[in-house]
Amino acid sequence: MEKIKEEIRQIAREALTGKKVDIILAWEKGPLWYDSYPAFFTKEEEVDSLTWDSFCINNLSKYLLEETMADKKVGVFVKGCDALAFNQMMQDNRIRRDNVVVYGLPCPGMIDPDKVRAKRLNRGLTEVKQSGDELIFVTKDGEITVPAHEVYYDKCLYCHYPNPVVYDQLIGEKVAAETALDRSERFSQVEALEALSAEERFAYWDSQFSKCMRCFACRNVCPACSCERCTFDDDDLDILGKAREDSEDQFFHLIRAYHVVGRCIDCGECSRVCPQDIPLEKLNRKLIKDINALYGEYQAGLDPSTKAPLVTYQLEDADSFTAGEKGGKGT
Amino acid sequence: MQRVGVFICWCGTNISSTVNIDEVVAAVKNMPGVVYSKDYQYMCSEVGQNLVKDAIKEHNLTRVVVAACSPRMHESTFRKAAKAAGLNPYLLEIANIREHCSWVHKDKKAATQKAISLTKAAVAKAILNQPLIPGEVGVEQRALVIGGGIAGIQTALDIADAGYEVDLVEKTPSIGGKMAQLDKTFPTLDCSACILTPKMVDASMHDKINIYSYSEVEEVNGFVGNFEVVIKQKARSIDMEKCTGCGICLAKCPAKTALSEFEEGLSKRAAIYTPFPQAVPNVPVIDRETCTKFRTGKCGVCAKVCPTGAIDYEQKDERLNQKYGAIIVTTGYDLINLDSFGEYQYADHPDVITGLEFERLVNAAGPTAGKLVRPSDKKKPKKVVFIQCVGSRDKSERGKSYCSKICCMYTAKHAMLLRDKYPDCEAYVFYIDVRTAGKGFEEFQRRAVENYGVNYIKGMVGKIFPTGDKLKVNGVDALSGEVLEIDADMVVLASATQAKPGASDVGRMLSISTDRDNFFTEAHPKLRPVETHCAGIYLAGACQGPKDIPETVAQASAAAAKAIGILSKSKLVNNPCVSQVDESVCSGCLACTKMCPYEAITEKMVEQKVHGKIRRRRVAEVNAALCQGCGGCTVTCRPGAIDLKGFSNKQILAEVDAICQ
Amino acid sequence: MSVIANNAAVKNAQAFEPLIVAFCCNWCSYAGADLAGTSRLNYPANIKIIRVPCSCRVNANFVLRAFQRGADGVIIAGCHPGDCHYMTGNYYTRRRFSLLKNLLAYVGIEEARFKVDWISASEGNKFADVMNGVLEKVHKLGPNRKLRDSRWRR
Amino acid sequence: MKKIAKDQLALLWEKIDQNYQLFLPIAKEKAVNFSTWKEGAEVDLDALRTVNSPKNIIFPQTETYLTFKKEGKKLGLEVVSRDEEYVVFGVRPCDVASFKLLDNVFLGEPVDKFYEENRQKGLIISQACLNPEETCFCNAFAINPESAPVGADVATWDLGDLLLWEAQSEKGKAFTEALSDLLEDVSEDDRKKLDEVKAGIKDKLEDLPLVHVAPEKIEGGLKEIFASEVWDELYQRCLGCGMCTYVCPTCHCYDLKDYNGNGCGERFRCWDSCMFSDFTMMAHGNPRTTQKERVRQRFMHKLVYYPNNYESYACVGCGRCTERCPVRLDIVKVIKKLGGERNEL
Amino acid sequence: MVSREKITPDMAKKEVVRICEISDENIVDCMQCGKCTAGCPAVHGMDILPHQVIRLLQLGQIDQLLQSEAIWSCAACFTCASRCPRAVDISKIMEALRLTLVRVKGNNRLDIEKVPKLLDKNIPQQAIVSGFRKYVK
Repeated sequence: MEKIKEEIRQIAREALTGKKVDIILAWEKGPLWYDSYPAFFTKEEEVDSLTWDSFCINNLSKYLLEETMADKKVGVFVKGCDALAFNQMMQDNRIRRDNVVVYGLPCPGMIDPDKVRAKRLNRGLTEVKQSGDELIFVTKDGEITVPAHEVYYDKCLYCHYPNPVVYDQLIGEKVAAETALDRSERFSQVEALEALSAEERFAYWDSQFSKCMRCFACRNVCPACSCERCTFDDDDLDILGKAREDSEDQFFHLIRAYHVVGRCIDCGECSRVCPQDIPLEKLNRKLIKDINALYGEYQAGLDPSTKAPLVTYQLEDADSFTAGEKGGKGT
Repeated sequence: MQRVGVFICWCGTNISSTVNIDEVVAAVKNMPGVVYSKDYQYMCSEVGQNLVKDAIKEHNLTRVVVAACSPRMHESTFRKAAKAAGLNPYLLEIANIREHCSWVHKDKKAATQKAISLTKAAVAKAILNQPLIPGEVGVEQRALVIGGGIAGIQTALDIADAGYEVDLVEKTPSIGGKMAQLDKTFPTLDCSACILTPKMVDASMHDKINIYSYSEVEEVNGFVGNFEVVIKQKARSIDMEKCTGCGICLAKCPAKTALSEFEEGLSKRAAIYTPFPQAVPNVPVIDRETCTKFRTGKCGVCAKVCPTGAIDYEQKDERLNQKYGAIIVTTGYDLINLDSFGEYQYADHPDVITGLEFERLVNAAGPTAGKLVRPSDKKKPKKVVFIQCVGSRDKSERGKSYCSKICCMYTAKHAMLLRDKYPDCEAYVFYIDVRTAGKGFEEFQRRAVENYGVNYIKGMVGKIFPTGDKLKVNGVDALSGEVLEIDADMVVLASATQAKPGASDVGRMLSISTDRDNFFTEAHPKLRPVETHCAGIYLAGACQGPKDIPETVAQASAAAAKAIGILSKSKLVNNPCVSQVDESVCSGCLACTKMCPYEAITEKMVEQKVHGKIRRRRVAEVNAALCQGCGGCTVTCRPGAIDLKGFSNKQILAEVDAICQ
Repeated sequence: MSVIANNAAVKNAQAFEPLIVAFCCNWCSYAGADLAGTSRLNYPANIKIIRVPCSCRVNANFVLRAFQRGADGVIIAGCHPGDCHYMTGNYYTRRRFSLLKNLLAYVGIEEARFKVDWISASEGNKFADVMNGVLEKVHKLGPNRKLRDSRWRR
Repeated sequence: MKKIAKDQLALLWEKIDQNYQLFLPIAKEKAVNFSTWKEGAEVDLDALRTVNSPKNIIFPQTETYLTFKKEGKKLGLEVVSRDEEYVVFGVRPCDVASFKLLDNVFLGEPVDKFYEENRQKGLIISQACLNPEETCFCNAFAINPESAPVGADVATWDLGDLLLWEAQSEKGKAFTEALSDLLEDVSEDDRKKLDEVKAGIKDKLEDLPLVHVAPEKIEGGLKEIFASEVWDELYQRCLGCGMCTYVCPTCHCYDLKDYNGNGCGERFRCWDSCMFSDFTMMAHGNPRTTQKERVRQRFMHKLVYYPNNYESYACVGCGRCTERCPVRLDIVKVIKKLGGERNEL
Repeated sequence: MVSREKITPDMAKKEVVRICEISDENIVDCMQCGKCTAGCPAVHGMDILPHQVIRLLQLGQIDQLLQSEAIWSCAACFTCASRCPRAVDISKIMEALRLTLVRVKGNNRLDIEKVPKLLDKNIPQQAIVSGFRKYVK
């Protein structure tokens, strides 16, 4: 990744000096070992602080919403999942493609700081280096090597699209698209919940939802939540109050999940940012699972020219409520 | 703050016997916004309407709620009353406390509570109602008639006579339909051709009627007043301009192997053919599947003999785009396939024929030149058995549950024609019931029994056994209980009628619904018999259900009158309950455009000033003339930027809240 | 069941008055409800109908709002697929609410509390049957507390 | 000074619960928050930092002011007050310090009666931090994690199998007295051990990467800082969620809302976030139209406006925003940027 | 002198309801077209014709039916069932009528002892078995 980082910096510098773009969207490193965050570069000299490491989890496509609409030319670096997000936002007409240069970054996986802490690898940690399928944790007291999949985010272990599905320029070599875990396994947690009784399911979700503080981080980080004004912020319609009330929490989470149906790319950012660790991906994946089962496999963000499952139909569609007979003569 | 007036109807005792009106009135007084309430025996009466009108003026009502029967019944009545009193009609709401309350509940207490609840919901919604003004759209003053049978011809003539252009589209090479195949018509026994042919000629000569024969409607878009239709003119292989209809090609064509559709397969026709001599247009068609030229590339006799060079082997299907103000569907009917009725031997024995085949056999222009003989050996029959209800009133999988309506009469006609031609020939009719509702129908059927000596037997035939050159018919006289065996020479089956096989596809194309049996559904079985649920599309003839010629013609004229009603207007008012976009909220994702069934939503670019900066943005835009107000787009729109007037998100949520109190 | 227990059950049944909110499309199901009325069929007064132009007008918000406000069951009824007055509206209803129904079940809402069905204008009988069926099941389940706003008084 | 064996704590909770509502850091579905103790609750005294700060107890996210009920055309009102006295156990020194910052706002004239009542009915028991994390920087605001913080009625130290207990206020002393059958006096050994532990913590603090952040380095007056170009760069990555404000122990903006529950209802206050686009929404619209202005508002408030009013920064270095911000736009980075430092790599 | 019997159609009669239950057929559907009779191969041995069987059931005249020979003549060949336009399976109704009689204790139609005497060498085994099924409890 070191080598790629230099390449990225070079590309960024050239793009800025050559006036190819007005802004470069990439990452920068903060004072802590895991502290890589989105950064906006407009001058060549700033690019020295640009970084690319195993903590560049943030999806930069989300920022294109503002930037491309303001008629600026933007160069953006996208990982595999960010590219799906990019396409999804393209499908929703939320990005002006002409204004963007997409630099694709094949992604080996990103490290979950919580897993590092759980392994107590963060003590005196200064740097993490990648070496094939292993990661070397450089601490004050020496180096520790661990298999990468032990500390990568769960979502990375299921990731099917580590290589960007859209780009103008690809940087580095494509990585193998084999997933560390069986991809169908990503629904196993959903299935485990489905197997419970209604009462158990409600108890589970009630205790999850009741933790919610309604900070809206899940919404604001989501590439599918790209509305000009979210319906939850519509004071006139007032469908969601501001009180901590179980009913309001449940409403928020059900509608949030429902609003990204067929558009959720399953990047897992919502779960990652949730301060209360609400497993939002279990809601999203339930809906993805049902779409796959009822209307055929669909991966949001793969191809922006396809119609999302909820804005199309088939005459012979199955439904989940008429028990076998689909009703009507269309069937 | 709105000033709401609530009017509660007793509907005589229809509502008041189950709903305690006094309690409702008392409850209404406490509802937020209500400043006036009134109950009356018949709110829809003139007196009742005046109560509404007067109260609006006297109490400065800004919203009106009428708690009465279904809005599908009297919403427009009360809207008119509101309008007359100077209130925008869309500021009125109906609470349905009859069909949805007093008529379905017995417990008076519960029904009263529900009536209050429904009224509360209507009040809550009404407060949020906005004055709406219907838009106007121009009307294309041209009608499309689909199907060139007697229904289509009559409709076209009536509309054309009223002075409007009509396009008559017929799938087969000639107009005329089933009626052209008939010999005589009941109950007057006049010759079918004698009364139909002049109408066909009238239609072809009418300067307002364009006949597109050998054509099909392929696509229908748009809405009342502005339908956009694609008509496919199938390649006829003949230049219609050049052809004089001399018929030399027909005679010279060497490929005379195809069964004549018009003659019900009782005779053969050439590959180049007109269905029948009086065909309109009198221009032949080449049946490319039979034609040697098309099959092998050799022959070309017709082109050689044609004096005008009208034959065109290269002709292609053509598509024509046309706009119409109204569409009349007159696609007619078919007879059911009798293959599954093995006991009648229809498929296996040539002398077992259908009624329609009988028509051709007795017709002077038919395959036997009017000589009624057995198809098998061309001998004159001595005993003919007619069987009614073959597949009609049949609940089993083989048949149709409905009565085909025409068979009783035409069977009587057939038996009479038979006895008329051959007084020495015996006629037996097996029937379940004889149904002769219609002017002169009963007399007609009695004549068959009383004057013509036709043997009517209440009972059915179990099986037919071909024995030698006879058909042994095993039947029963259910009245006497006698089991009968008749040695017949010929058997005529009154096969059930059915909807055209493609009817449901046509229905889908036109967005009109079909019933269980695939007949098109009228808007109301009694009060709107020729209209469909789709404004501007009308029905006539047997495509809507089995019917005879007089009824078909009557319905055709009725449909024509309805269509003329549309065409005679220069403008139509729109349903104002259409979607609208809040451009400041619209994200331009255009999900709405993808689901809109009417393609009424398009994108446009707008420049918006947001906090002092100009932003060029893509937003959705609704064409109010195309929008039919289904509201599907409002649900695809996550932020609620697109909303449906008259059924807005806020209004429906207010109703939910009010109902849940 | 003993007579006493039976009485208690009857009493209980009386104490619980379920509230069912039914969204009916104007052209088929609302008309079907009208027909049920015209035919003097019987279904309990606990069912209250909200008229929408098409079943595709029903937003998931509305369904959840009804539950928040104390509805014990919610019904969406539209034309049969293929018969939509707006040509294709209910095909979208079918997809949208197939997913919502599963989602609600997934978070623990009893399936019988949310019903989607196709009822044509001529199916007054079916209308009454569906309403009775939902009510019966909801009755067995008892009052709905899930999703319900604790501050709302019914 | 008193002590209690850690395995006796369950008895202590039970005892306190008899007379008070007891708040403890309790783990529920992987998240540790202060919540009411119940038999069998999963108490987690090791969690350094609860997701929500204990601010949620003295200034709840949702707090009902009054309930109303419609009777005919009349409206009946009833003011709601906190019914029970309560105890919060396990408040970390940084969070204890935050209470003072909130007091400055709510207990100054005009006094916020609801807040005042909440404060009066509560008893605060602090717990010293033995293992500060890399995201902690309370020291930068002169807070000693090992100390018995001012503002705590009782201070405690976790010595592994023992919990040391020192009452500080009158209220705390009376409370300790009431629990005398469960608490015993400490020995000299215990005191020695405590001193060792305290010294150990001081050493650990030196190693923390963020404790040297120095808000004093921010130069210039209010107007200069307001007009600084730094904001143009800083705000860009902000996603506009309200997480930092909600987890922050010192953020205290709120909104007033009514809930209409069918003829009855309530008026309540609830946290609001200056990060939200509808914050302080008025009839003419929003005074802060861009995210830049909102981000600036938040940090100006913490680092400039509040100090101007109360002579103290409105940050206690708890590290919640440092840990949680999805795009790592935390106050440390802002302080450094405004103080002219570049982020060290 | 002509005597008039007052007949009240009674399909609610216990016996009729039972016949309908056993056969699972809907006798109201019958329109008395007689097609069953017309095609019945065993009709010549019947004192009451198949369509009349339904009619009597519709009227509730069950006694007459139970005394008839017709129900025993029915060969259960299902010809009537396959042709009935109203989808009424008369063979099942005939069977139900027979069962009503046979199920009463000691009411076997055939005395097993007498069977050998009745047998014809050409009768297939199958027919004997089905004969037992039809005539004996």
